[in-house]
Amino acid sequence: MSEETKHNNQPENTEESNKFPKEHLQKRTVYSPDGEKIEIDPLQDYYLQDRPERRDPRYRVVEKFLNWARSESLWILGFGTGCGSIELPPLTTPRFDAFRFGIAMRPTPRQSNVFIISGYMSIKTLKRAIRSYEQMPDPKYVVALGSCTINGGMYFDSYNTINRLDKYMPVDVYIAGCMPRPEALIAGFNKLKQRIKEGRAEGANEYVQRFDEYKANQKQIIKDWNMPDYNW
Amino acid sequence: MENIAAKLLWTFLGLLIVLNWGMLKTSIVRKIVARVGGRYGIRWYQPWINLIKLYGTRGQLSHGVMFYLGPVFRIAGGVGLFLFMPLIFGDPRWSNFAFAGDLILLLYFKFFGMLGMALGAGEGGHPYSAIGVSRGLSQYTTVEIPFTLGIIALAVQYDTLSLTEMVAAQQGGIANWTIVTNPIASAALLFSMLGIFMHAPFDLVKAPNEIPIGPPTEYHGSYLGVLRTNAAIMHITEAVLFMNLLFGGANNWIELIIKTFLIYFITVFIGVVFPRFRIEQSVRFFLGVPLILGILAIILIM
Amino acid sequence: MIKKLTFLALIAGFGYMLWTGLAKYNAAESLNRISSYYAQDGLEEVGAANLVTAVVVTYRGLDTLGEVSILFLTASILGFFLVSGKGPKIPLQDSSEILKTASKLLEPIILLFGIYVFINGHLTPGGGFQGGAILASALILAYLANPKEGINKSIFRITESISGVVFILIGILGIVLAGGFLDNRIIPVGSIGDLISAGIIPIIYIFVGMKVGAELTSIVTNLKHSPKNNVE
Amino acid sequence: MVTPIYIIAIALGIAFSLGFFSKGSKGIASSLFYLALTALTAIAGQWLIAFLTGDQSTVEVFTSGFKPPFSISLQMGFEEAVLLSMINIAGLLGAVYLFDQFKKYGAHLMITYLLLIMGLDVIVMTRDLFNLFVFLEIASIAMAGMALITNEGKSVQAGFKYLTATAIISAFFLIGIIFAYNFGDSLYINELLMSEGILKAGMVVSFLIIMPLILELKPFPANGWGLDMYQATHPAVGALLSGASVTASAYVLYKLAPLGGEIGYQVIAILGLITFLGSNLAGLKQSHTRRMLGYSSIAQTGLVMIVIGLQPMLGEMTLWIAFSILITNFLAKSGLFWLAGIINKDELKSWGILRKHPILLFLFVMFVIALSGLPPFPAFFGKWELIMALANSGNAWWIGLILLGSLIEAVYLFRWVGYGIKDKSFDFSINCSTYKTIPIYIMGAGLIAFVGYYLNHYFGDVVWYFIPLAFAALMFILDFLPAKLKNIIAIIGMGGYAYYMYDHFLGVDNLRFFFALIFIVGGILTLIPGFTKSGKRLGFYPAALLMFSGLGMLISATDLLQFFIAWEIMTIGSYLLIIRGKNSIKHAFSYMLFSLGGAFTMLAGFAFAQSGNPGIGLEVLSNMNYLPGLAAALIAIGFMTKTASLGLHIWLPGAHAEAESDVSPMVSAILLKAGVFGIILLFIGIGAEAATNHPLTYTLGWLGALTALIGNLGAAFQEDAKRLLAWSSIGQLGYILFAFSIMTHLGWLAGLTYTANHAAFKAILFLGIGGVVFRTKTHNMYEMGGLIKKMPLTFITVLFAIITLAGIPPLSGFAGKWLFYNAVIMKEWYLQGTIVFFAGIIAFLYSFRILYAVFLGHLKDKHRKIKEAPIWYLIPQFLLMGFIMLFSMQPELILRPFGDMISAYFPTDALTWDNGTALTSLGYWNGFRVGVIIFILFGILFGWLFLTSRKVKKIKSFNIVYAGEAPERPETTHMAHNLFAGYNKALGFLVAPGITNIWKWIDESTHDLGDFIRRIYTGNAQTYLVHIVAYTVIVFMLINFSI
Amino acid sequence: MMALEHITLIIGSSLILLGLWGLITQKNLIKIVISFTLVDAGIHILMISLGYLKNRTAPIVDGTIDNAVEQIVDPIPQAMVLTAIVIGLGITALMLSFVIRLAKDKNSLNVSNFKDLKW
Repeated sequence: MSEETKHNNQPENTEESNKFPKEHLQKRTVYSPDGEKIEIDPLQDYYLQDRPERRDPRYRVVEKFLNWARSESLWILGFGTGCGSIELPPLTTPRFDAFRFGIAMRPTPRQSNVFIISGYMSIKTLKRAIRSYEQMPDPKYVVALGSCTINGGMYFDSYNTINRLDKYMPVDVYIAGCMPRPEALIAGFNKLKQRIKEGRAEGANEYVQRFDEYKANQKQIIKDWNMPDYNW
Repeated sequence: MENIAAKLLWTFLGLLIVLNWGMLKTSIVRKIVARVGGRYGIRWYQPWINLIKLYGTRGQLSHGVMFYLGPVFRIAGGVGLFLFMPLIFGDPRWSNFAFAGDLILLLYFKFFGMLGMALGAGEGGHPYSAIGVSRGLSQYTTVEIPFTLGIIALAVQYDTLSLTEMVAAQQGGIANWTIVTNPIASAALLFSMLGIFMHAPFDLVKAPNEIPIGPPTEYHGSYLGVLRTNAAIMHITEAVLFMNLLFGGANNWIELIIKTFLIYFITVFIGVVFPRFRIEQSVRFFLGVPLILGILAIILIM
Repeated sequence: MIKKLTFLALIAGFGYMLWTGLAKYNAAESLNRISSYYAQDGLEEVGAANLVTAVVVTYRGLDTLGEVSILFLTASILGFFLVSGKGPKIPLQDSSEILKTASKLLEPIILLFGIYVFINGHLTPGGGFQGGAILASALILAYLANPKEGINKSIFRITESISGVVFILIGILGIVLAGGFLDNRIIPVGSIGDLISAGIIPIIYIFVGMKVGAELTSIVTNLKHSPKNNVE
Repeated sequence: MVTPIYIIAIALGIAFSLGFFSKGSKGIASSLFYLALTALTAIAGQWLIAFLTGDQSTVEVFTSGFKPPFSISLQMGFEEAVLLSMINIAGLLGAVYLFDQFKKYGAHLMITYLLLIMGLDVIVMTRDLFNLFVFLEIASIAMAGMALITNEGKSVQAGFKYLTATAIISAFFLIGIIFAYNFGDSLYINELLMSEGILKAGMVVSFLIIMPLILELKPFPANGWGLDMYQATHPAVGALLSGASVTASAYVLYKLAPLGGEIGYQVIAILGLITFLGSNLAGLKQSHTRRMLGYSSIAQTGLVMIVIGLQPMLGEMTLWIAFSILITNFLAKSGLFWLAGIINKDELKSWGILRKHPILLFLFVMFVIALSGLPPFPAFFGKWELIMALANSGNAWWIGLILLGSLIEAVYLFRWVGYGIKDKSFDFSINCSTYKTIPIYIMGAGLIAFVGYYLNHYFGDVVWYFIPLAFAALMFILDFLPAKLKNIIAIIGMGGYAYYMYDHFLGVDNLRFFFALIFIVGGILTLIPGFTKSGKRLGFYPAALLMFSGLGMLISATDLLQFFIAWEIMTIGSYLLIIRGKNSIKHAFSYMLFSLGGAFTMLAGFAFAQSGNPGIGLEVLSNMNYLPGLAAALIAIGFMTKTASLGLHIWLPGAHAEAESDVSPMVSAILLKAGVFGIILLFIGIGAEAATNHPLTYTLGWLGALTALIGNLGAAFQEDAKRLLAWSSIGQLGYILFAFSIMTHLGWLAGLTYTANHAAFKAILFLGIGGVVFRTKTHNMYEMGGLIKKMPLTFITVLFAIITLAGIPPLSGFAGKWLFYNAVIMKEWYLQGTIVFFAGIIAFLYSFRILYAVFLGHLKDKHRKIKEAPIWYLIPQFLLMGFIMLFSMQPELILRPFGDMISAYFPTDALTWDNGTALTSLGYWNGFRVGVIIFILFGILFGWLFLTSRKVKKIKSFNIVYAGEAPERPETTHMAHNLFAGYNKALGFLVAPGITNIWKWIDESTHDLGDFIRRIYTGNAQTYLVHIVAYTVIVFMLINFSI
Repeated sequence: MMALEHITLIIGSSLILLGLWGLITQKNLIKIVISFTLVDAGIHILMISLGYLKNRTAPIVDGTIDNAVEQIVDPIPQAMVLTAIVIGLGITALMLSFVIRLAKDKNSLNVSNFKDLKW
């Protein structure tokens, strides 16, 4: 990196960036091989800045059929945030065998349609959770596990833990308990299936509709907001 | 013209059968594995549901043209392989387009899908995709050696490169099957089959947990649907290839279904028994015993 | 020690080599073809009583020209080489009184003797080279006697040049007037034994004598004079 | 006619009279001096012209009016006239060059100089032994005197060493003369040579005559004194030593060599060989320019000694060969020494300054090439005749050793050329006075004139053959024009050449026509990107056209000599092209060494092949009598250095990768095919019948297979895009070699298909990647990435090329693979075939890598505004892509003519066509149908995906799932470096640089040997005297006890 | 019985060998030059003695000699010696001048001190 580039990499004089400097997200100037000067704004250049789009359901019958298929093929993105993460693996054991309900684990948000928040959610984790949630393709569903996601549970007065998950993303099913057992989980999945089949699980579209509201909530609690508003 | 239309129709029918048989085979295998583990296992129609769900995904993202075309290449490779593969011996309706090329064509056409897929995954830009591709290609290079040695041995044995003629030569009872007449070449081919199906212990390419399912990390929705469709077709087609090479081909669909299932089940069986190889281990493995078997097969026919 | 032994072996080897040649040597009983020719016909053809002179100046005149050139060459090289050298200046000392006195006495005699030797070169032992060397010894004696006295080099140089050019011209005259380059018969041979005989030989020898004298002197003076005046 | 005696008279007369003008009148003195030199030259020249034009017969000049043996006589024959002209021209030009020194030192120096030239003249002419001694002394004294021009300690030391050494040598000579006179009763050389007395007296007499003459030629190792002269004296003196003095001494040796009889000749030849090898070895490590030139001069002298010594074997060719070597050494060395004087720096690297003086640089390169004995310079013809004659008399060892020595010489010479062309580390400027440059120009012009003379002499009846060469020469002259204009001229010229090829070979010899198509049309296509360059692009077009003309001449060559000349011209041209790259100095050097090594082995092979045949037409390859196996192997090795087969491949990656963007496709796609062409010619020569089970083809088959494996494996592990392609070329050439080695109809068909395909796709790849490199200014793939969005067209062509490379149906690469398998199975080369197949799969590794790392993945910050590759890069790519598509869809159209070509040699119709389907006895393949099926299928499936995927949103580079995190920078996210780490772990040991290390070891140990050898030059004058005495004694003892 | 010519031959050869020995062993530059002159002298003696004929006189024809062919020794070696001496003289002078120059440079006469050029 040339001397000049370094110089130009100094943070912008905005309050935000001064507070949470993250070098690779700051604007920088580089020179093309031909010596042309290029201004890089990583957030603009490397991330799509578009707002999310609402994706309406199709015709009724078709959508119903598809919803049935979706409900019978729940691919989980397990986000092991809290103690709930220990309750997920038993689902695949012979005792509970969630496979028979069409439930399977997927390792990547892109291929999952159920997002499980398994327990208390610290603010730091929330950012990652939002990013993962936004990266899942429509339609997507959120299952919140345990009391902590409902009202903060035993962490209700913690300085770094959120109290209500649905302030930050639309939740389809809450499963109460501290911690809920796998049976409760399966019950929760059944509830979710029911919701999907009824066509009520349009959380993704709700998120789009109330996007500004959600974002405001998110940004209010996440101080070092250094990503685009919507993570495609 | 009628001829072509009929041909297309039969081929399409064959494709449908193979596709659905591939789906069914998946669920049967999963079920068997689950039962071995004491579980109930997935429902038999689960693969179709998954497929419908994937095709019904609402929002799709694309990283670029090549990303979009990757699955198309992949499935073109799979379906193409199917098209050039004679299915049922002695029945021109089910011999597909095998008249366009011989075994060598099949050997090389497999790469069409692989390369396209690798490129599509590459444009996805996910580092894990690249790692997966790198592992896949690395493993594949060595898998192909015993495979080629075996194929050459068979080509010499039957003095032809035409798959149809090879099947023809194996007619007349189990005693005429290659697996009996040329056990060493068959062993080499079966070893390489393990690598071709990429089941455990050779499934590091997909490595579901460390590099989320390898190359298709970024693929979702219809893309994934296309890939899964292809997987169903591919597995059966490849099994048909081995069936034609080693197990006397098939005279009717029932025979084909049974044989392909058994062939596929070999790999499943081995897969549940053995743990996973690291990539350099699998590369070395295929340069070990399978290679020696292959060379032995060649030496025996020389 | 080993080195010395090796050298000794080398010398022994060389000795052996010489011996293999000399062992075959038998003193000849008579002159060979060429020298008998010289002895028989040389007298008439060249007219020099001293056959060696006849051979040196006429038959092998080109060699003589060569050797004159070598002296001339050496003098020239010293002329541009030593005079331009650097180094400590050696202070010149006055010569002893004996040398000074003796040189004054001897110089004319030596000069005269030298002239005698080269003028009679075709008759008696001696010749241009010998005479020239004697001349030079006189001049060098004078120089040694008075080292501080400058010597006028240009005299020597011009003597050299004139003698050389004349030698060449005589040679060319040989082509024009007689049988070939350096042929002595451009003037009548005369009768053997006379001072003025043997064609042009005496004249050549006079110039050779002058030339050799001048050259030897200038060589020695150059050697001596080295640290002085640099060229340019 | 002016008698040559006037040479002496004028020189001496003027020299003597110069004494008049010591200080005052320098003007007159120097005019007289130059007049004298001119007169000498005129006299010599007049005799030369008389001998050349009329039927002037040899004249003997008597001195003092008596006939020899009674007086001294001079002889003026044709040889003498030639040598005198050389010496006097060297003298005159040297004097011009020394103008400032004469001004400084005045008459004394002029005298010395004049006497030196005169002395050398007489040495050549005299027929009297003692006279010879006298004038040898004059010459050596004058030479020692000349050493003093640079009046400093070193040169004085050198002069002293020279003087003592020559004095002792003359003393030996004098002893010899006494003996000779005593036993031979004469001093007249003509009589002595026939004297019986000398024979009777034993060996010592002739030994003492010949040995000092050999010593005068500074034989290795008794030559430290000579080397110091070269190093420390004024360069002009070096030029005289090397040009004039050696010439004269060599001729004397030639004159007197018959004295020694049979044994004498042998001894001279062996001592010459030792000198040639030893001196070249010692020169290897030299970094002082003039000392290195000295080593080279001495080596050349050794070569001349060899020629003189081999006279009984060479017969009437001796003089011609010796002259060829001498004249080249004379012209080139003089020029080089003078150039060294202009540069006036000791280090080889300082020659980089010549970059600022293109004409001098041109001359420099030409001189060095001439010195290395490459065509079309005279020394080459000398060496050619020498080696042919040696082969005809069955002296394989001599050939090997002479070529080895030549190769070693080329090592240091071309290292030097590399510095001259490329090194930029100079920090001084040079002063090119006219009087210093003019002599160099004259020598250069002389060299060119001799090239013309020799070409006319050898090829007077086939002048047309050299028309392309003339065109390349024209480009040298037109080099001042702007690059674009030159490009047009070059393309037009090549077009004309292509038409010529079309006219002459289509239908007559389709195989040749096919290669002409690759060479010439390929050349035109790769020239097109040249339009992107602005400015003059000095040196590019001459080099490129030199290469292409060499390639073209290869095709139209009808005999071995023409073929070899074309080969070397191509090599020189490509060397000059490759060295233009930014960091290519080292790689161009190794390219040149391997090429020369290959060429020399080929030369030896040719020599063996033609031995015992009436002519040297190419048909001798099918009728090899002398060591046929070895000959074929040597020729094959020669070709295989060009195709970079395993073991000889290490030059290729660097050379191809570091060349300029548009040079890489030329050398990779086109140039390599020259080796293939050669191998085909060789195989055709061996003949289909004979070769079927020939051990050579079997070996080559294995070698080809292994080359393919190692080449492709090497490619998989490269980080540098162009290097990757270069390694891939190694692998692909391995396939081709293998395919041709199969020696069946199908094998050759596969080989030709590979050849055509490789030419097309490698050109596309190098052009495509070249375009990328042109834009990104880097070769490293991990520094690229994501360029598909910026260079979509390039991506498409590269993708097509890669699919072809990998042999994936439906593109034409598969045609080659399919034919290949059929051929392999029919030939029963299963194991080799499997290795090649393995190699083919490894090709996927690098195919993917180059596509992925360059075009896919993440776009780097600094490439965000990059443009598509220039249109001039794209045009040829799309044209070639068109060819590939045609070939893919209508393989019959192309494979059928291939089959017809091969039918002349392998008349089996192993491949039949049935309505577009290719049929062999094993299998079948219908390219058109496969293509159609795949394209339709692809369309349908694309439609399927299009239907099922809704509302596709285009997202940006970092919108990837990253375990809840976000990627930081494209550099850290683009997974491209060490992509095949696991594979490397498993199989990387196969491409560990073992072969490179072997060559490195050879290189280093040769250099160490050279370094060890040159330690004998301790710098001590006395040691040198010991050397002389020891040399004499030891040689004497050896002869004495071996008789 | 050792004849005159044999004695001179031995003397000449010995001088040559002695000179050579000096040339390759003596370190002093002046001594090296002297050794060279020794070699030279030896060669001259060798020349003369090889041209000697028994019981004959110098090749100068005066009244006392009537049949020169029978009575004189070979004049040619003598002429050659004359030339050789002068040449030797020239070389010696030049060598000495080099020695002077070298000595001035390094203030030494040891030949091993002048090894600025090597390899």
